[in-house]
Amino acid sequence: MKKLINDPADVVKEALLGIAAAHPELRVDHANKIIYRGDTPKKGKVGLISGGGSGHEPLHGGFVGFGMLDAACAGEIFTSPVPDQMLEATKHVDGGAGVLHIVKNYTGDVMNFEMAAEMAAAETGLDVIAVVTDDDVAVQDSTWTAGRRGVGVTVLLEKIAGAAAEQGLSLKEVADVARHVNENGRSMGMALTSCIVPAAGKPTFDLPDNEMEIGVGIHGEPGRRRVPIAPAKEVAAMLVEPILEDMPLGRGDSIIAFVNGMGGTPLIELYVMYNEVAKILQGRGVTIARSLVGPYITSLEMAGCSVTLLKVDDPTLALWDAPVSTPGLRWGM
Amino acid sequence: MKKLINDPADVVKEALLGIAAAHPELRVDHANKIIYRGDTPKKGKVGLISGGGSGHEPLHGGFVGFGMLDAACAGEIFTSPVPDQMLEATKHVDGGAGVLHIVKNYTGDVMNFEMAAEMAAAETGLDVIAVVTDDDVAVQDSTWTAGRRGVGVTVLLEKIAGAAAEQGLSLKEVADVARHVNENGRSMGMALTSCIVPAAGKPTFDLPDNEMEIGVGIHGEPGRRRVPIAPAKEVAAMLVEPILEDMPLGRGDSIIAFVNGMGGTPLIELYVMYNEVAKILQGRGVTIARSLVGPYITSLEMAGCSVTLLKVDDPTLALWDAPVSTPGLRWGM
Amino acid sequence: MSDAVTLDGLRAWVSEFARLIEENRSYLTDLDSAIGDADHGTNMARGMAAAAPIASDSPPPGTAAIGTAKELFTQVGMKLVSTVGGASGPLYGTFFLRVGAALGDSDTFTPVEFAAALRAGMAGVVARGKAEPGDKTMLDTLEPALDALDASLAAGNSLADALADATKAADAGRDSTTPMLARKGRASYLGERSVGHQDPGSTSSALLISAAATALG
Amino acid sequence: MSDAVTLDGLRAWVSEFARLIEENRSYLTDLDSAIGDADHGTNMARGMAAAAPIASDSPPPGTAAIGTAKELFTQVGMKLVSTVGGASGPLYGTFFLRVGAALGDSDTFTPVEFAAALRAGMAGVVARGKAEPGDKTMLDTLEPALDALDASLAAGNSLADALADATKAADAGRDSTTPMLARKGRASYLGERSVGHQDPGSTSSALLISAAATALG
Ligand SMILES: Nc1ncnc2c1ncn2[C@@H]1O[C@H](COP(=O)(O)OP(=O)(O)O)[C@@H](O)[C@H]1O
Ligand SMILES: Nc1ncnc2c1ncn2[C@@H]1O[C@H](COP(=O)(O)OP(=O)(O)O)[C@@H](O)[C@H]1O
Ligand SMILES: [Mg+2]
Ligand SMILES: [Mg+2]
Ligand SMILES: [Mg+2]
Ligand SMILES: [Mg+2]
Repeated sequence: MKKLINDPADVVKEALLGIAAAHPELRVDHANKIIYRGDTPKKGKVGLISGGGSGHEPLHGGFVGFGMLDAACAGEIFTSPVPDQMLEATKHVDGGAGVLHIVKNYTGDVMNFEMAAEMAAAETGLDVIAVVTDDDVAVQDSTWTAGRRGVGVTVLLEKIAGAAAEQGLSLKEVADVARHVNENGRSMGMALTSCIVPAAGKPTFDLPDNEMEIGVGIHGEPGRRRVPIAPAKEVAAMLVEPILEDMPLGRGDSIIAFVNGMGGTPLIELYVMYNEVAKILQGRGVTIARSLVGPYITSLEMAGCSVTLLKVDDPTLALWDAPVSTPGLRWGM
Repeated sequence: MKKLINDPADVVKEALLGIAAAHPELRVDHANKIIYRGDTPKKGKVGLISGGGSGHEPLHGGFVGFGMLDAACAGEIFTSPVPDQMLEATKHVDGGAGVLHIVKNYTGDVMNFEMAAEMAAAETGLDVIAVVTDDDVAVQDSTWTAGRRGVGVTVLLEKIAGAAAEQGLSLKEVADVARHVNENGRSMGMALTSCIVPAAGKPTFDLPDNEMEIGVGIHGEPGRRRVPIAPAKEVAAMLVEPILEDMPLGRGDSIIAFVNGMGGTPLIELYVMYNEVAKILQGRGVTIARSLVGPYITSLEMAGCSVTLLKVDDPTLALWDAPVSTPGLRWGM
Repeated sequence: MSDAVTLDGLRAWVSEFARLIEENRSYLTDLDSAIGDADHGTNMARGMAAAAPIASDSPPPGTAAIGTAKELFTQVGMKLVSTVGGASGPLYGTFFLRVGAALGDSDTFTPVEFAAALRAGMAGVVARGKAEPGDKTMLDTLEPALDALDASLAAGNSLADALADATKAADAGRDSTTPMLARKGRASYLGERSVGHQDPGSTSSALLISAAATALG
Repeated sequence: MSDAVTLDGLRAWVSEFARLIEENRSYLTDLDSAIGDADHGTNMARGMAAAAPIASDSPPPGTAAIGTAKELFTQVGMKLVSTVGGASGPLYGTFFLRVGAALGDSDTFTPVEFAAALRAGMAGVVARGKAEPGDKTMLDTLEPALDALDASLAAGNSLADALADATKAADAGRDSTTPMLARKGRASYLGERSVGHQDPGSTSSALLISAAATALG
């Protein structure tokens, strides 16, 4: 295992120290592994918290700041944070307008956030609504499974719901905005290599030099199928087609197109991928209203990418364009 | 070779298509492989152009925009662009106040920019000043060598000189600001793995699983020495100490601390590294005025990082803080 | 009356479970690599390392006095909830919380009371995780194990024998997950590709039953 | 008079150099991997593939009429400058530009005129790159090769024999770079670690001389 770390058990703790040192505008509660906006709680604003296993940086901690999250709870690598963290963050960010929990749909995340919400209700009577993202079309959606994973849409949702909260919308309204985003977004990912969980010390899966995994998640889970490596053009089709099968897009539709790097893939390749994705969409007459290209929801050092397409209306686009100031996404201020 | 590309010969061309599609605010001259600000030339503003081999993204193309570069010339992977590109860009961005060439100190880059400047002088009589960055302390500096490489400082210089140009300073003044930055900045890099040049199709160097290269550049050049892999804390010392030997820093000194990812190293590791770097500097009483953590000057998919320390005075800091709006760096607008 | 389950026995159960988890840490993580995210061993080891001291002779500062099973398991369960994370944290945490609640404010129990408490724990896992036997989860170990325990006690066997039977059933339950198609948890994302791999959670649950047999049998 | 260097011979030299570069493309890149950035073969092949058509019987549209050596090499040199990039683009480009300028507006040359033009080309490389023999660059091939060419011609040998001598000297010069410590170009960053590796540019320069021997000898 080749990593720029010290003891594998200390990775999350030390990364949080680094985040705190690099971003004095944030406040980090190291005991509870929570990253806060410097100015939270904001009176009258709905508090937004998210969290999840670490190893997906900049998600979630890098999205804390004006116009996005009030707090992010960092779990161990690929392990959902514990209810105590979300309870603490919830109490802390409440400015009197209630708190939205943004939860990626994984059994562990959902259960830990649920327990936190139960505790919050019992202890404080605070208004909490949880919105669960489940945008990964690689996973069969059925009542008989754990459902689809929450992946790339989470980034876009945190931005858009964050803007809605910043504009003073109520908890119910912010939650509706968030659900609207989740319903209109779909993602699909792929990996060229496995990641290495530091505590495990070896690749989660073995992938021969001439094969790739299509439909991977962001935890080094193997994908739905393994196929021979292929040119970017074909990879783009393998990612975009299943999305379009699930959420047809065509002339008249406007989208945010998001090509995400998995952590080990450099920007130049992501732009090559973006070009292919844009060509497919333009070929269908879809309008790309905005785009995002870069490593925003990663899987440690995994090489690969994911594509997220979010169908947008004008109000959603206005929320996307609204000012945001976080380590990971910043514009308008 | 596992990469998200099509034909290796088309990587740069297709990445530029992707950049153009993803960033409609930029204008891309595909024939000449030049990325322009949408609003260049700006009358009365000194034009800033840079360029270099591709494979270092977001450098340079991702730093084109308000408050930074007016144009970036993209060479083939790791190959300096040709004089025709710089000549074309120079003519194009001149708003009547002259043009600054920002050149990383590599034999090829220097010669190609020199030829472009000679052609520009012959063809147009335009005022051109070239500032060469040479901040890499891994390289022995002597009149008998090609001198130090230009690495991380280039990113900071493009931002700071770009702000100076935006504020209306003259070509000579902007060049002075740029030289001031270069003189006060030092860098040192390391690699855990080699990169793979697409046209070469195999790793530039072989690195056993238990070794790393200290003092690498950003082209997959092997480093100064190969040592056993070590904890982040020791790696940080191996990078920061040579910088401090070359440019002593202590109580009273204020710096921008920049921990850069080489392309294949995820953000969580960069924050672990940043924590170690900050500890060393704080231990010496150095004030970290600003910080930058992320992959800003990369070497394809190479895993590793570099540390750049830039000693700053108040005017330089004010230029750093000034608004910037590029795909790679954005704040204040 | 030698079949009584005492507070000391319950403490020993927790300690033995912690020991087995640590011993099988890499194994559990390897199993989770194949159909999950390579953290089950790390998660459980982190949690049990934090929880085991509560059950020791000299609990760490901050531990509330432990005179009853409920006091023991509430603290063990809460500690797991707040240190494990992931899917297994709430599930094992809830299990112990429910076991504690079922045993209540006493310090000695009959085998049947103990078995009923385990069943309450399992019901907690079902309530929290909404899985069923056959979904390729810890339940595929727990349900057959507790059925065997009940049956063996009902047949008049000693607690030791009944727990030995439960362990056998737990191990068989664990093994039964290999051919299953996962329908819950992270392994469910793999669809058909989950078939042929043993479930990590069912494996740690088999250690839980085996620890009971060692400590209480 | 059979020793005359004709425009057709010069065209053939360019074509043969292009062929050798393409043939040795991976080899040059491999050499550059060891002490550089793994692109010398790709760079030279891209450039010579673009320049070779200019020297062919049917030059591509856009090529200015070629009736003189200067017209030939100006266009070849400019094409290299505008397609190769890196260190080798300006250096090989300048080399051919200077060779063309030295040969001037004529189409037939004596061996001595040709040798003098090569020397002018090498002077251009020195002017542009400021390297000296011993720095582990193309100059370590070019200088001994041109010295041998001059000496052999001065000794009264035919152009063919003199170019054969030059090729031998070029190859020896190329080989002499292996033990050298690089003081110019990218390899200089390696310091002591550059020792023991053959310089890629000196290798492509040996192909340049060998191409002349084949085409003109
Ligand atoms: N809904 C569920 N009900 C019961 N057990 C479950 C459920 N989901 C997952 N599990 C168990 O949890 C185990 C995985 O635990 P762990 O790896 O620690 O968490 P995570 O999946 O969050 O990484 C699985 O092997 C499975 O036995
Ligand atoms: N200053 C110089 N003078 C002469 N030749 C040089 C000089 N610098 C580099 N070279 C030659 O250029 C070769 C490298 O060319 P190439 O790999 O194409 O360019 P780059 O180093 O820019 O990647 C070296 O092997 C060396 O022979
Ligand atoms: Mg997990
Ligand atoms: Mg090069
Ligand atoms: Mg797991
Ligand atoms: Mg090279």
